[in-house]
Amino acid sequence: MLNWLIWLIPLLPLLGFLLNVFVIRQERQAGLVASALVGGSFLLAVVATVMLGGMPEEERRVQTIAWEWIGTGTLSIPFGLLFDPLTSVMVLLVTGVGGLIHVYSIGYMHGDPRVVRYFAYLNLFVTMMLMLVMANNMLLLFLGWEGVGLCSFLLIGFWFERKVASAAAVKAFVVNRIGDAAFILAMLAIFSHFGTLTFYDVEVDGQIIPGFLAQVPNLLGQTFGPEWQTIAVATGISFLLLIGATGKSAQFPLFVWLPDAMAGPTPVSALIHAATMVTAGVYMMARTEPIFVASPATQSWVAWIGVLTALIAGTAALAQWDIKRVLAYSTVSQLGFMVAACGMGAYAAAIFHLLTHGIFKALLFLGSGSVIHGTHDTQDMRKMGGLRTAMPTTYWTYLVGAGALAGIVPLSGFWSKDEILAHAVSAGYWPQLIGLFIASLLTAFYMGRQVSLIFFGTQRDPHYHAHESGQAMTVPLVILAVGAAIAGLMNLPTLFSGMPAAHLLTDWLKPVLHEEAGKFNPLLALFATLGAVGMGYLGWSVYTRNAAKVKVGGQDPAYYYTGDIWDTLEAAWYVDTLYQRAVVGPFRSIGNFLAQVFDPQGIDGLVVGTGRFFGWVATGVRQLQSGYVRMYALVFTVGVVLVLSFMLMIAW
Amino acid sequence: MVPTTFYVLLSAALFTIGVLGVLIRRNAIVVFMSVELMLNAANLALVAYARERLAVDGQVLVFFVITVAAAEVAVGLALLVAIFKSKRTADIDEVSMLRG
Amino acid sequence: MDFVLFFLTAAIALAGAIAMLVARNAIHSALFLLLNFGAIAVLFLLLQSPFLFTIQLSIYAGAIMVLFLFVVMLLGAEQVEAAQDKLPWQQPLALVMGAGLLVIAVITAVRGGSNDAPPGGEAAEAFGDPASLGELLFTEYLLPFQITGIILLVAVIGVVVLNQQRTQAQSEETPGERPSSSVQP
Amino acid sequence: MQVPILSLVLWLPALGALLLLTVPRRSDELARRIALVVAVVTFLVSLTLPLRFVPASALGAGPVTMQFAETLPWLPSWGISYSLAIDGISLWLVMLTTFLTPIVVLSTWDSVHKEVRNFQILLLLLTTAMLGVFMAQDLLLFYIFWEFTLIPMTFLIGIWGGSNRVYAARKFFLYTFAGSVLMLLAVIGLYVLHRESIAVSQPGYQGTLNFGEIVADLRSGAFVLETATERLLFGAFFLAFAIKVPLWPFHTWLPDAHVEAPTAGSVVLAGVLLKLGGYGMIRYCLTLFPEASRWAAPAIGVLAVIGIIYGAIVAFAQTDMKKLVAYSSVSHMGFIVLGIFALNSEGITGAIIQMINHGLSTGALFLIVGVLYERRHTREMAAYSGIWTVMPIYAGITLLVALSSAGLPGLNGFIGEFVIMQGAFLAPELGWPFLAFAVLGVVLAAIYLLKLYREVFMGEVNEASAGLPDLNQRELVTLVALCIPIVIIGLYPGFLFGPMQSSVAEVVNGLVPVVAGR
Repeated sequence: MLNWLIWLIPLLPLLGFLLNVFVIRQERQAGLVASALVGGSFLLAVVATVMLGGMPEEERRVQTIAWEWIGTGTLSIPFGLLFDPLTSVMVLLVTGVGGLIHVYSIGYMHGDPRVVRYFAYLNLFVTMMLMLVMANNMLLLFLGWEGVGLCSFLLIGFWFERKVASAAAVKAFVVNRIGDAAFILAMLAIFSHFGTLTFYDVEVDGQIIPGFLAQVPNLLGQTFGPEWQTIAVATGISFLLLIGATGKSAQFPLFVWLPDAMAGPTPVSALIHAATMVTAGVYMMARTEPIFVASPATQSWVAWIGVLTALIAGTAALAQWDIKRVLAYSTVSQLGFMVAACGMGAYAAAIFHLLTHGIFKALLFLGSGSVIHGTHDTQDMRKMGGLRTAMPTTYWTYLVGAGALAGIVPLSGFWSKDEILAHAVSAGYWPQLIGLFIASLLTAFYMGRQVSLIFFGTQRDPHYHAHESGQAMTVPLVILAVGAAIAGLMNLPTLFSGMPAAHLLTDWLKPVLHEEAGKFNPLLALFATLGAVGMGYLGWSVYTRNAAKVKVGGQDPAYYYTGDIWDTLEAAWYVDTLYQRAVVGPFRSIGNFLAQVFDPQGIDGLVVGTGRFFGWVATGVRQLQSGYVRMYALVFTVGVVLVLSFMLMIAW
Repeated sequence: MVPTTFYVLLSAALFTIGVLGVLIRRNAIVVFMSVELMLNAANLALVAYARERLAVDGQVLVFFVITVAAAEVAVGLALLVAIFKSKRTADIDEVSMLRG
Repeated sequence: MDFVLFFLTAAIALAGAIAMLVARNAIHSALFLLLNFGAIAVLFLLLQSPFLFTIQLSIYAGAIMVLFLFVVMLLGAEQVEAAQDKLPWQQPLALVMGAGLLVIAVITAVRGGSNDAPPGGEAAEAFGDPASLGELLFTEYLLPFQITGIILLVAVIGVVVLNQQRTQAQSEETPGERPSSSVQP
Repeated sequence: MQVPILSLVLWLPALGALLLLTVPRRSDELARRIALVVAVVTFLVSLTLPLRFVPASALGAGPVTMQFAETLPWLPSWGISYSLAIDGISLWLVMLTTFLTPIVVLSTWDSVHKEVRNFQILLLLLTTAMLGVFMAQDLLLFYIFWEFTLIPMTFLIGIWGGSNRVYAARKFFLYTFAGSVLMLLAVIGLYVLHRESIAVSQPGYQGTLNFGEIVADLRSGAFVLETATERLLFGAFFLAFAIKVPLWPFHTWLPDAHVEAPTAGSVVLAGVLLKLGGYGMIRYCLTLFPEASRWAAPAIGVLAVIGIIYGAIVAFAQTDMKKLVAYSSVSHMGFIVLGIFALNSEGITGAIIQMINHGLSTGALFLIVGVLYERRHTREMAAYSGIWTVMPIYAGITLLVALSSAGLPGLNGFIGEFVIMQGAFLAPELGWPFLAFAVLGVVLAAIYLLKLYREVFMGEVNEASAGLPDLNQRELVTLVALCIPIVIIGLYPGFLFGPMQSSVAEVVNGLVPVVAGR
């Protein structure tokens, strides 16, 4: 029964996409149909998860193959879905948060001329994300992987009249594509070494299609590359997968596209750039965990990239004025936490943080959306201030979200972040621990700053009259706020012996990730809470005390202390400008050189040149017919002499 | 009895002088004369070998050569006169209208 | 005795040829060529071909050279060499080629010739006389004989046509004025 | 013998062209209708080919015989026969040609206005020539059709082309002709060598140009080529095909030909003519000269990879839309050559399917550029902006086609590219270093196609392109007809891969034992 049920989960949003593209023209219907279908697939997901739960622990994996997607030579890749605990958790997140965001969009996007197309794209996105999460082989995962990349291109560039939006859309797609190139290379290597791309063995009408995850151990000895520098195959594959993940989950080298992606509508940022798409990289790493575990070299790379990203993004978020860019950098930073957790082997903690982050970050984005909506599309925090009286529900839900993100005790953020830090302590990753701890302090500070800038002090820009958003927007906010508060219960560490519902998620994921729950570290928890509350209060107080200093379009009060460093932070350590100057500029000039000079003159010159050469030789020969009879006689005689001497030579 | 080789050597010498005459001299008439000389050289060699082989065929050949030479001189000189009428000169280099 | 006669006539022949080549005036070169033809006729005699001796003297020396002299007189045999030679590298290259030709001819002559004494000593007395020549001419070489006849006929017609063309052109071009030909020194 | 399907499909367009001769010169509409009817009928008749094609599995073990074979003695004294046949490799290329022709004829409705009758005649003759190349089993017949494709195409570019058409037409003709003259030499050489080596055992053997027999003799060892001559012959064949494909250093005729060619000409040129080179490489270079193919594979792989990256970078730097698409097909054909010279069944089947995909998506891209050209008569990207708001349906279809060309999974481009890359990765001659660069092609493809999309379709609507009408009925039909297979092949390529397996396996195991044998 579960076999055909899981097919319905991605098909419903696909149906929504097709309806919106070909059938529905009217805005009202589009919104309702889209949200209803995603809601429907959420219910199906819940039912499927319950049924999965019912099955005994060790065979909690359902795989169905629809048809053979690519079948040529030794290459045989099925088009099939997989449903196991890890997938179920992700599907619940995607469809749950996605559904709420669809409802929220009905309110937010009301009155936009192309809203029907918007919902079509959103549904297509959910379908692709579900395909990504439920694929039973790497290639189908890659189909979802690039599909979500395409949808983020369409949705970021939704208001394509704006130059900024279209540029950001192209940038997002291209940077993702760089990661995807590495992903393709990894897939090629996996297939050449294992002969299959499916994750686990699947039995199809009689014969078994082998899965490659189980065969990873026999990969250990093999190496490739030139003699002088042989690289272990496992390290090579996992490193390529890491590059792919950094591209999609906006990690250190390739995170430049995420802040620019804020040019898209806010619900898009919430769904794609906070909850679902960016987590695809972490999910992929969790799914292909055996390969990463098989090469410790890559694991340390993963951990350090995570920590580095967390620090860079954390510091960058301090110095942003755009409300959404703060959240964007904070997402990058939190993703850094998850990647670092994967690097340290705490995959369950990474998934736990992924889920809680998905909820409270979506809440924060939707909150910021309601703020933007309420203040007639102003995104600059310097123009806001004192909105807590005008928008109470948004204020309170935003506060809950901010608290969860900062890691204040009862809220979900604390539990998931603490789990990661606890694992760092118990596994002895001291340098990474320090980096992550500083990052969590930064998180608390900039959330405090943001809350005080938006909701406290007085309204700095008189041009708008702030008003609370409508029902369609506030209801999802409240639901998410509740979710953010209680999400921590999913994976409470064993606070006291014999605690009933301790680390539910870790046990749920055991058939996939085979991890035991780490024990609770009270000292660390104390330090973390103190840091979070302290820095949060500090951030809040700095910006409420000298709220007067903050002028519309003016400098940040902290500029007095930091000076130019503030600009560096705002530009995220100039990584983007580095790429602009070091990569895009030379690429354009090489392109122009090849197109204007090398091709038309170089290669074409050779071709046309040979033509002209024969012309030149012809004119040379024409000179010989000079009209002088004596010259002809001479040539004649020369001919005779040559022939006779040649014959003489032969006779000799 | 003078060995045939001497005659052939003489004929070679005469022939070469004839060729030089054709190549070097620019007066059309002298060129014609040089051609005649070359023909004679050939005749000489023919007769020499005819005697050596005791075959009269060689001499018949010379006979034909002479008749052809006569025809050739007639036509050549007629041409020369025609050209002289229009170009007022007998220098071959002036006559170079047919150029590539 | 034959040797002396041979070398004498050979020397005369060579001298005539070279003088013909070098002479400035066309008439002188014509006369030297006449001398050369005489010497060759004598050589024919030495080679036991009296018929050719007479043919050479009467036709070649007599008819053809006379025609040459006539044409030279008609055209005035002016000094053509005076003008600057248009093909400067013609002369040296011609000499080289001439030398090359000579060397090849000599080598083939020396290596080719059987060099042995003519078989059967002085051969039959009637070797070169017109009877045996005529008998051969009208049996084996009858076809070539006819063809040479035709060639001579064509040559004559050609000459007539060329001349006729000339009078026509002359009537258009310069009616009445006789082609003047000035003899330069 | 049952109905000679192949001859029917082959000569139907030519008969149509003859029929068109009877149409008076001035009546354009009638000429177009007749041409369309002929093209559609040819397509319908050719549909019976895949339906009655017997996939290898049904054939049982036995050597793979060519299907629908027909032979007529032509010049018996030299063993030359008019023989046609198709197998898994050429089946789908024939179908691509017959499928594209009606679409191309339909697209000439309002893009060609002068001498319409002659245009249609040339188009139909070109179709016959192309079909001939794919079907010919006799080397001489193949060569004749190969040369015959040049003539109509040169006139199409030369007469109906753009401003600099004569230069482009002349360059196209001479460049390709120079290559194929070398091939003629190789054909003759092969014939002579074959006749000599067989005449040793069977005196009085007149030699043959029948492809099947020569291959049989090669495989059976009766006809042995030493390495030096084999490489020479391989070089001659390969050069002719490399110019046609076009492989990297020989590609400079393509942008000129495309920019000057009329829309319909461009679609046929990109859609099918480029595939002749690829098909030739598989059918002639790999099957006849396995040893030389192995020897040359790495070098050609390097050229192919350079072609992929070079074509993409230069495409990015173009301002003229047609030139951009022309260079993009240089890049895509680089992938195809890389696939072919992976010398394993994945690489070759990937190359074949990528040829069909490239035919569909680049053909569609040229139609799309044609649509804009007919409206504004300029191909400069800078002249357009914000077409998405003005022509939404058109923008949607362009996005789908551009993504399929960029190789988005789920659409046809990706299937071909992935299988080729997998084949090249597994090939002993090529390996992961080639792929490290080839995969850049995938990234660069996205860059230049999105650059085209962003400059033309996104951004503010400029006043010049404000009032542009969206796609009319005819344009919609042509583009949708191309989009359907693009999506279908993307999701279910099985029906294409099926028939290919046995024929490609035949080529591949032709390559393997030779190493052992010699």
